[in-house]
Amino acid sequence: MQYKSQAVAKPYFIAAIGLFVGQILFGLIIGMQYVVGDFLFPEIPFNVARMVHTNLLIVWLLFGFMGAAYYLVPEESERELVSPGLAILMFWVFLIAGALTVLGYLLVPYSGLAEMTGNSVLPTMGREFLEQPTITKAGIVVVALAFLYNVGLTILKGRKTVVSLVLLIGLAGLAVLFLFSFYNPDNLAKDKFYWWWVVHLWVEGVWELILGSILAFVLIKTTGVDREVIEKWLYVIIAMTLITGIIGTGHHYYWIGTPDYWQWWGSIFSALEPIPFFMMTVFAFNMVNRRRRNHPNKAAVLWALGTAVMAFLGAGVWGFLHTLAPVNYYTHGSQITAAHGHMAFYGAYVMIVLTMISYAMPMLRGRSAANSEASQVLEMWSFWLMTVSMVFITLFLTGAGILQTYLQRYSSDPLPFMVVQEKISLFYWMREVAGLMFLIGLVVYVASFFVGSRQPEATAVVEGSAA
Amino acid sequence: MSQAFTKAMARNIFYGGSVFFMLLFLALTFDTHTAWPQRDNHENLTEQVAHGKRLWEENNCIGCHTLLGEGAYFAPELGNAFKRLGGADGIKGFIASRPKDGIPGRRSMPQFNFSEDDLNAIAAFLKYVSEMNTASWPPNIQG
Amino acid sequence: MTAEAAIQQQRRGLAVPRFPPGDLAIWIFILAELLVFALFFAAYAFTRMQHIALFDRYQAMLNRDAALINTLALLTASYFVMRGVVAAREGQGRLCARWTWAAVGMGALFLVVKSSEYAHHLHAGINLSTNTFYMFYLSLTFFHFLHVILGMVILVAVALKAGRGGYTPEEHTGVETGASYWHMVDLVWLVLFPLVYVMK
Amino acid sequence: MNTSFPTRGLIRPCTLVYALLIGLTCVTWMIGRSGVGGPGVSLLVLGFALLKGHLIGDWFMGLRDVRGIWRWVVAIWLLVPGGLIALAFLLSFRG
Repeated sequence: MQYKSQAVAKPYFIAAIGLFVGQILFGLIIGMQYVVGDFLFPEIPFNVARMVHTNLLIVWLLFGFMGAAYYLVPEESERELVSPGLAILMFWVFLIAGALTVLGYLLVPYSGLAEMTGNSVLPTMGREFLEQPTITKAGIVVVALAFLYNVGLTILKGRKTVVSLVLLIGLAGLAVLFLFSFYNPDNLAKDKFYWWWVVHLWVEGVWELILGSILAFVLIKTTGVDREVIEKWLYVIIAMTLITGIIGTGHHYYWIGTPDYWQWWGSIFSALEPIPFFMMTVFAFNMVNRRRRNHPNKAAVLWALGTAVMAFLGAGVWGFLHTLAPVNYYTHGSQITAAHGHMAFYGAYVMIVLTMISYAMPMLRGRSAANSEASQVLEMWSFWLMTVSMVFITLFLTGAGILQTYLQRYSSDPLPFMVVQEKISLFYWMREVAGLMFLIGLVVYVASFFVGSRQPEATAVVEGSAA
Repeated sequence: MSQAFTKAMARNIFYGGSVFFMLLFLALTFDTHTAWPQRDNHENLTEQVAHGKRLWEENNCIGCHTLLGEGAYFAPELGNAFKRLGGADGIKGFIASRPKDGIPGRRSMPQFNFSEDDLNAIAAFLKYVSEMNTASWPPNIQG
Repeated sequence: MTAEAAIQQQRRGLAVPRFPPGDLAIWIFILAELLVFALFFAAYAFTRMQHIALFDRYQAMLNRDAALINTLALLTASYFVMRGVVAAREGQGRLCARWTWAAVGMGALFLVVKSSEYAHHLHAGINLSTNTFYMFYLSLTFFHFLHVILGMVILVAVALKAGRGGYTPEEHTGVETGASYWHMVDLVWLVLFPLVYVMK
Repeated sequence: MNTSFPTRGLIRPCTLVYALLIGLTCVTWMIGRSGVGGPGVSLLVLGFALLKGHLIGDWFMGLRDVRGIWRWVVAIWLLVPGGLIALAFLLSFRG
């Protein structure tokens, strides 16, 4: 750790991992409710548990992004953060607001929460992923602004690198696009249209900039490849991301009351969305192959490569699978969507945050470059457990989705939704088992922070001038 | 003639390309706004429908159901529920008759204790949604 | 010297270059754009199969004379741009600037003619939702129209720098980069013109 | 330095290419104006377009002087959508 203020990243990362555990537990609850319908009913109905599952995901990824930024920006800018105190203050504000919101979800009926928080003044609640009370949304904006001020000023006052500029553009875009969550017209077509400006332009737009810049940072640090080369490719990849992804929003505008031409524009551009992910995979492997040194933190390199592969599979391949309008006509809003969502979020965003944590945490905990051998071995075990489990979750949901699509939408004698759900319950059982495997992987991951912390640091093999 | 692949040009393409496609996206957004009146069923967007949408939101219906394919995939699609359940009475009857403790072993919809006005508003909202021009999605009545 | 620089130097020594003129980054962009247009063209052709009568009927209502002028304008612009590259190669910066400005003028002519066509359509109440033919016609030509504007912006930047003496016979990659992009804009139109205006 | 563009002489080869491009364009336009259609005419017009595109790639973009895959990048681009367009038109005449 080169700068003292990088230490503020640590609580962000710890909170991220804690909330990640919560997200997975609630995921297992709703996975169980898929097969045992009355599980925990009426104490924790499905809608509440799912809301906790998805909202925790978003919040912990945001914690991860912020932690990553606080770690990365001082090092790139070659100066201390403008205000480490503000970063810590915002950490607590965000954590407490997040915790209160989740408690609100769990303890109060949702309509009661809406009433308590004055949703009628500015109604923004009750839309997928944006279920937070309006007041929480306002809190998110405040936290985001303080964060942007802190990070932005540090970047502007210090050395400006491509990595930090791209990160800043991504984070600023994240904040600006979130403002559309306050726009909730009565006209459902307009509501849905602009809802995607938050959701799609986040995950298939500005978040990919954040992903790209974190990945580039970790690759620069762990491979020793010339910064010029990595930054050049970073620009090209994110250029392709936005070129395809912005109009690619159209793949959400097929069936929500928007004009028919979106079927063409959306299909054509989103068919190209896998390209930047593919470039990212090629790029990551290329850089690691051209490495000038072997970094002792092998786990971090594994996470980085894993991100590149899984993001391509989950976001690229599974996205392409159902993005063309004639296919999407049958698969829209089925378990195919769920399959894609799981692997894309895990591969692109969960894994990039874990990559950054894996890289930074040893230094934040006083190591010079890497954890002990024992700790890394455990961490790599958790990598494979979680990643393979996620592959199976995705495959089972895809199987469920194909059957559902056929039975409910495509066959000559379409069956009702609930009848179909019962017919495909075997897939949901297998998904739940894979989910339990994932939880085991997560437990191993958490354990890796406590194992071997007294043992000496791992050193790089052979040309080990590293660290 | 030297072959170059420069960071400066990669940067220009990132900024230029992004701005270009953002402007194109805004142009298509503008056109979408002009095309909406023909297909968004706004002429039936009454106070009652707006009230129904608010109830839809404040009870987190999207947490189980999909509406025009978006939401959770736990419970049936509701974009065409007005037609599938046979109109307002079918919808009101279904919502009002949910048992408080659910149906043993099965996915159950909570009992929301809606007033008659609320039930009418929800039905009106679902009627309004079912009359939007959604390029004939969903493919059939099962949603 | 980095390994990459060494390789690049080696490349310069070769008589036949391995890469096209201009910055490789623009070629990645060009490939992406060409891919989008290719998909659009194929989509047009295969959709037309299902609506032949409709497509033929509305295609006949397009203004082919305007399209001819536009094709000639783009071809001429491309020719001018190419002459500008030759001038830059010979170290004649001012001449390069003049050729490039002339190309910008041709691009402007294209914009004027195409805009008058759009004005005509607008007046007739035609838009993207009128029918499938107009959806494709307007999407394709408007998408290309924006590319002409972008190409002109790039050419203006090149012309300004050339006029300032910013290029030398040794280093004029910028001219070639801008030229390559412009030729791509021309190339796309060369397929678009017969496909949308003539073939039936 | 690339010397493939002769700078002396009466008419540059690229100027001849330009004249050819203009000529082919005018023929295409006349076909469009005459209102004739059908498989032969359509494919002829398409062929002109692909030829023109190839000339642009070779002479204007300068791909003639490049070796390797980039030499053919425009040609491939022309042939793939060109082939698909040809296929679609041929099928539509059959049906």
